[in-house]
Amino acid sequence: MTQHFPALLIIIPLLSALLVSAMGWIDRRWCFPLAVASLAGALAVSIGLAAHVMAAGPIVYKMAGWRPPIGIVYVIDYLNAPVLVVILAVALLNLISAKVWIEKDFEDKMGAYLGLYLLFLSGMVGIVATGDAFNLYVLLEIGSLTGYALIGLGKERAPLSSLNYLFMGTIGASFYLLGIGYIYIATGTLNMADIALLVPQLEGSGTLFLALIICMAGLFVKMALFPLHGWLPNAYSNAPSASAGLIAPLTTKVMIYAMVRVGLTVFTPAFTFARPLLSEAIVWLAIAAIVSGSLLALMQRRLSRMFTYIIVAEVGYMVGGFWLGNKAGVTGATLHIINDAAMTLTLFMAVSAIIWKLGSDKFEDLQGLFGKMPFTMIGFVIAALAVIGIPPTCGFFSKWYLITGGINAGQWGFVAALLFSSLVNAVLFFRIFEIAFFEPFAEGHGHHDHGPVFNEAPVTMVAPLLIAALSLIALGLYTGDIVTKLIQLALPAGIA
Amino acid sequence: MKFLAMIAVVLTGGLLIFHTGAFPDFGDANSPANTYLSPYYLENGQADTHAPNVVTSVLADYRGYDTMFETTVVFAAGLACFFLLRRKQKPGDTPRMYRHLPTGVTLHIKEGGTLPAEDSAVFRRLDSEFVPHQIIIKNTCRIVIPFIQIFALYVVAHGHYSPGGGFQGGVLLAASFILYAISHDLRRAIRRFPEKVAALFGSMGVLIYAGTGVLCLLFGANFLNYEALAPLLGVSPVMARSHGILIVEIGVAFAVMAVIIWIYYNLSSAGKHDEGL
Amino acid sequence: MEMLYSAKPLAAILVSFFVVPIIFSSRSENVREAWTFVAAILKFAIVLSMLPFVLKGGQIAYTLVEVLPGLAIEFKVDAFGMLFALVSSSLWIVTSMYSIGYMRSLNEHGQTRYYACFALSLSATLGVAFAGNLFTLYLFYEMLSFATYPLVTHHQDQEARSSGRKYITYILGASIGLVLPAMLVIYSQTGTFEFAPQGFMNGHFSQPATAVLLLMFVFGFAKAGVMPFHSWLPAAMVAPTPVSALLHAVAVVKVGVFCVARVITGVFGTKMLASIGLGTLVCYVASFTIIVSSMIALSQDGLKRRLAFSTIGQLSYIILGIALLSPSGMTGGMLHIAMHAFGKITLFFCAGAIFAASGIKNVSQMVGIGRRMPYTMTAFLLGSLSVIGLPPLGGFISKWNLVIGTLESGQIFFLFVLLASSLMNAAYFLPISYKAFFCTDEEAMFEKKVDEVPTWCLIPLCMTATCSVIFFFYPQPFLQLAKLAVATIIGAPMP
Amino acid sequence: MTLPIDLAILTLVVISGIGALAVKDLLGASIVFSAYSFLMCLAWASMGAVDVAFTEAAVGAGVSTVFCVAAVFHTTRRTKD
Amino acid sequence: MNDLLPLIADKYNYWIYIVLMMLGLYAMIGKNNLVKKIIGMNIFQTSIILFYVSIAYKKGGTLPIIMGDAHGGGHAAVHAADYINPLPHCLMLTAIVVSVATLGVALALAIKIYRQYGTLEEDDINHQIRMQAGQ
Repeated sequence: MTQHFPALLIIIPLLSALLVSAMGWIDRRWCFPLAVASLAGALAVSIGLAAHVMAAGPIVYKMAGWRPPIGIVYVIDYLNAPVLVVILAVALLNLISAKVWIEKDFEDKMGAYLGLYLLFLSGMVGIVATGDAFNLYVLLEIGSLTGYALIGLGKERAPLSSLNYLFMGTIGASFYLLGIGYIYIATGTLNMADIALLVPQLEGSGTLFLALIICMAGLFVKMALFPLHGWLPNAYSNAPSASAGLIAPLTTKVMIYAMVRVGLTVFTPAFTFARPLLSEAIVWLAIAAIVSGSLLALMQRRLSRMFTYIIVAEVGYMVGGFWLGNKAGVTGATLHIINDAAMTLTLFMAVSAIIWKLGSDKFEDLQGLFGKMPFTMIGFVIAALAVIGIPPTCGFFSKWYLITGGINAGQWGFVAALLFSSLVNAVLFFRIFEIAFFEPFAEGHGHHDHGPVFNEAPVTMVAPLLIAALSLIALGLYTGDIVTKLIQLALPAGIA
Repeated sequence: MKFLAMIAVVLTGGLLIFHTGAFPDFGDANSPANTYLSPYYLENGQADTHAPNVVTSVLADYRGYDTMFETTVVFAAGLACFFLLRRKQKPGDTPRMYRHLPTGVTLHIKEGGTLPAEDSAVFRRLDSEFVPHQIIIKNTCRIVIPFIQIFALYVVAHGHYSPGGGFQGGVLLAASFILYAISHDLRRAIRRFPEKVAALFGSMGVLIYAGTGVLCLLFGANFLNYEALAPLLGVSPVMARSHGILIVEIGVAFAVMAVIIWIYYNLSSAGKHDEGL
Repeated sequence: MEMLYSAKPLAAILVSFFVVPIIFSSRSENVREAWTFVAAILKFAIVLSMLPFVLKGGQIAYTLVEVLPGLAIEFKVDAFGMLFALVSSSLWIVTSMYSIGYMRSLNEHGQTRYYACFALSLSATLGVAFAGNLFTLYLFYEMLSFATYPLVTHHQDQEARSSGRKYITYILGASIGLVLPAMLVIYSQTGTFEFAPQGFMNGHFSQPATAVLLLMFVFGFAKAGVMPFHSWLPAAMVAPTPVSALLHAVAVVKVGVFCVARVITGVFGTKMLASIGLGTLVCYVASFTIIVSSMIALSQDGLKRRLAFSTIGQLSYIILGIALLSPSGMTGGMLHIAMHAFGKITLFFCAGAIFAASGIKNVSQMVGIGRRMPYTMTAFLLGSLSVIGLPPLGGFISKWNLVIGTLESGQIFFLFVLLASSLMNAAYFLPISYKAFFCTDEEAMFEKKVDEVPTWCLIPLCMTATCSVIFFFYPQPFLQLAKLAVATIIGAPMP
Repeated sequence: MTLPIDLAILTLVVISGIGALAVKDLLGASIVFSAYSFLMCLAWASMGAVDVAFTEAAVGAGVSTVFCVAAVFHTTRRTKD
Repeated sequence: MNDLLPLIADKYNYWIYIVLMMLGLYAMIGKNNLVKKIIGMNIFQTSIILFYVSIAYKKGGTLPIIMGDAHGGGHAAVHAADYINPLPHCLMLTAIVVSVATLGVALALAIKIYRQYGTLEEDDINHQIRMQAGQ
């Protein structure tokens, strides 16, 4: 059965999405357990795949039994096996954490919501697993289309943000499609591995170079790289809490994965990094993203909005790291995909728990939160440490690689931007800790033991949050294994 | 904004147009796109899948996996429209129009007023912007719709040999229903093809597609490899592929028909399923 | 050299880590404090059990996890680390005792959090002491910053808030902004972090680059309070006194200088620094801090602030001693970690005791206080004598070694720095004791009635004061440890 | 000589595209857009992409227009641009 | 005229696709009305489909429906050059479906926005949002 795991990986969420959305019309009580069970199953499959890849090398799964350039293949290799596990784990944890939200917000549309949730996930999983450039586009659209819907039913400005996201998302996806068209016109094939074989013969092809630029431009729009990030903060911060924890960790990260995939295994590194001017320009864009994201985050007065700008900065980390074009940089970018997904998940789950209890995530409402919701805050603090980049949390190690990459490439601007953003993150989170720790002020020399009243979120929220928080530390401690046993094997030989 | 947009657009466009010089000429049969991969499909398509229309064989077999997701995209769109727009209403929340059939008097019932029974024989509900004399439209549609549907079924079934297939057929089927809903009214269309049925058909259609794939998996072959169904269907592997294509096309037709109708319901009544176009 | 692989260092670190949930879950105050004691004594016992082996010249190593190649969380107990661990773990017991008296007599809020964070800080401190490489060192250094933040801001009022902000800004800003990049640069060039007796940077960097990196470390470990990164320390004095005592006289600041010393010896290597004359650079930086902080201390009226500036100066003694790169200088520097710790903690305990008993914070209001609190003020006198470096107190031994060190290295200038600062130390400490005991009845602000602090507070300060005396006569095992450590560094045979 | 017809259709496509965006009435824009789709479908048919043309005729000219009209019906016809 | 025509015809399709694409892009960025933007988005998407279809075209090629023995006989007789490339057609079927799906969702969102703000003009909506924030 193992040889069919790559197919199962996506069939399970897809089929269960269909069943769940049908079940929404028949008996709503079954929807949630079904969704959780299917995600757990898919997670198990992905772990099995990762183990298999680590033991026996990459797997190529031929859909419909046709050999690669003719049919569509799924490729599970060292690069995407860990990403798959993370995606599914993120989705599962967030689903459990969002249970109370889903029951409250979408009571009569639960089937549709969970159906969209699972479809979104199958889109994301598919993007990561596919070995066909066009198939990636189709899955991209599934992920985006469901994403618009998941965001669109949120607070106040959600529909407008969602529509703007839809416009930008469509531009991005269409540019990607156009890029595939250019690749196709130059090579005549759509299979990633096949393209990679043909690229070296087309070293000087302008069409192929334009294809690279167009593909990357499309993906940059989708991942909200500065200055194309305008849609992201509104879309993510207005999304319903249940969706924010799914979409914020996954979409941008999966797009960055797609960039890594396209850059490394479609266009070979030799081609992608062949023009220093392009790489340099993109790294400077990334620097601008990091700096502007950090500064804008400083100006926010709401947790979720602040996080969205941190995401903008983190996108800069990964894009910059990748386009440094050296081993440490690319490793760091890839590692950061995994780590950042986990970090963002933890942050958004914490916010979701806070909003659940307080009804708001404005800074001024967070007073005394350490006393009210200690467990949530433990998770929050660990995630914050990870975002700042304090060892032994995982954020430190990916930042470590990124900075090393910057040093090796002599790109001091990038190094400075990373350090700057770490410092800004420290300021950002300490501001919140201060509010949550101090206020309301103790009068005089505290002779009062009646602090904030303990008022923790339900256990279905806190447990996934704490698991995610612990995983941040675990990911940090197992960085070595992830890097040496997976990511470094995934890097093609062309990277120095 | 407009100025910025103009600049961005002119720059991008200029870059792209400047580059078209490097493209193979329009209609060049020797470009890589036309010589590298696609000849395989043309030369072996019929032998592999027994479908003369190569587009169909590529669509539903060689790249059938894409098409499964294409259907899923449609389904997702239906789900999304429902999720975004649908709102349940209690009768009496909005003003309604009724016609008292025996007298021909039109009644406007305000919010909170007493409504006639749903199946009342003497009162008929009217759209608030109804057209008084639509008898020609109604009757023409009544005649045309069956022909559209038959043609749609032909398109689905004949996809192997001529342009068309599940998707086009499904859209045509949906179009016939939409025509019905426009020519009569939305409520009657919904009574014929309820929302729940549309939703379930939508999932069922995709399920037929994906289920066929899973069935192949159960027979020990790769996902969507219809050859595995040969023992089940009692035909040769090539014919099994041909039949497999038909099965999934039917699934596509189901899903597309139901979902397009569903989207129409939600869009045309802004989610209220009350008064359509 | 004998190597032993054992999880003892980890156990010593984790003891206080695991006691945190127990502290949080204990229902009554007595149970909570009993657990604190249990952990403290257990920790001390584990550290002590490693002492004989280390004294024999052995090292105990343990690798927890290798995160990346060359980037492992690993512990190595050598003589220097042992010295520091011994000081901090023994003083935890004393401080716990003092805390109980102090916190209860002032009826502070949030005591559970206080004890929990205290325990966590001690974990981090031992982590730093036993760190086997630069990465582990940095990890526990940061952990200590976070664990001490709730302690510094314990009062949770506006003043605590602004001080806490200053504290975390300096400590975290410097470590992320300076230490981390320096570490990265070193790692990208050398590919290792493992402390080596003679450093591992030899030949990888040019002289200016080495100088910049060295200064990044010296300033970046802002806990060492080298000027201009010192002003968090006076600000952090808003914390309850036991916190100031343990953390700002013992754990936090000593962690800072310990880190600097480790980096100078274990990363850069004394021979390399000596050969390009960079030790002197650090010496000048430290001397500047010593002189300026002593001068500022003279002008401070708040007792705790005066002690804080005194601490800043004393910390730079240690850095100066290490940076002299001569055997006696380094011995003195290391020894000063211990000696100053016992002296300074006594002073802080006394300051707290005065505050707890009378509510007085300023030196100018302490005239005649010796009549009311004779034991406390006697201890205070002993502590200040030790810090000044007069016999018969422990501080003399370390300062003596420092002075010898300046002569050994032939840098007479620093001898004068030491002497001048000792004079200033005397000038800002002795008047306090003098005024406390010897004043006319008109001047005296207190009645002659003895009204001491609770016994829980009194015992610890007497204990540490006594220790300071004892160490003059019997400076073991600290002297032995320091000598061992220096012998390892310079490659001399075991003493 | 089919070529000039191709070119003519494509030119018409551009014109109707501009028209759809320029008309200051959303219902009108939807209808012009429908014409655009239909012309596009003709262009594709003349390039031999019959399946694509068929789909575009059903979807672009048919269903899309209905969706647009439905949406306009429930919102507003007026627009400033 | 006779010399010019083939020259134009060689690239005309590509130019048209770019013109349409830029038209759509301009509408999406520059237009104010949401439905206009949505129409622009569809034009944008169809332009890319036009591009793909143009790639597939072969001069003198016929429809990609194999005109042989309909019952599996004519394996050898097929010359690929005689038929138009079917692969892009197949891809574009998917793209069309995606575009209609996107259109549906976009219109649903537009209706929702209209319900909320009573207008489809973006600047009016932004004005309203600013007014709310100001209060």
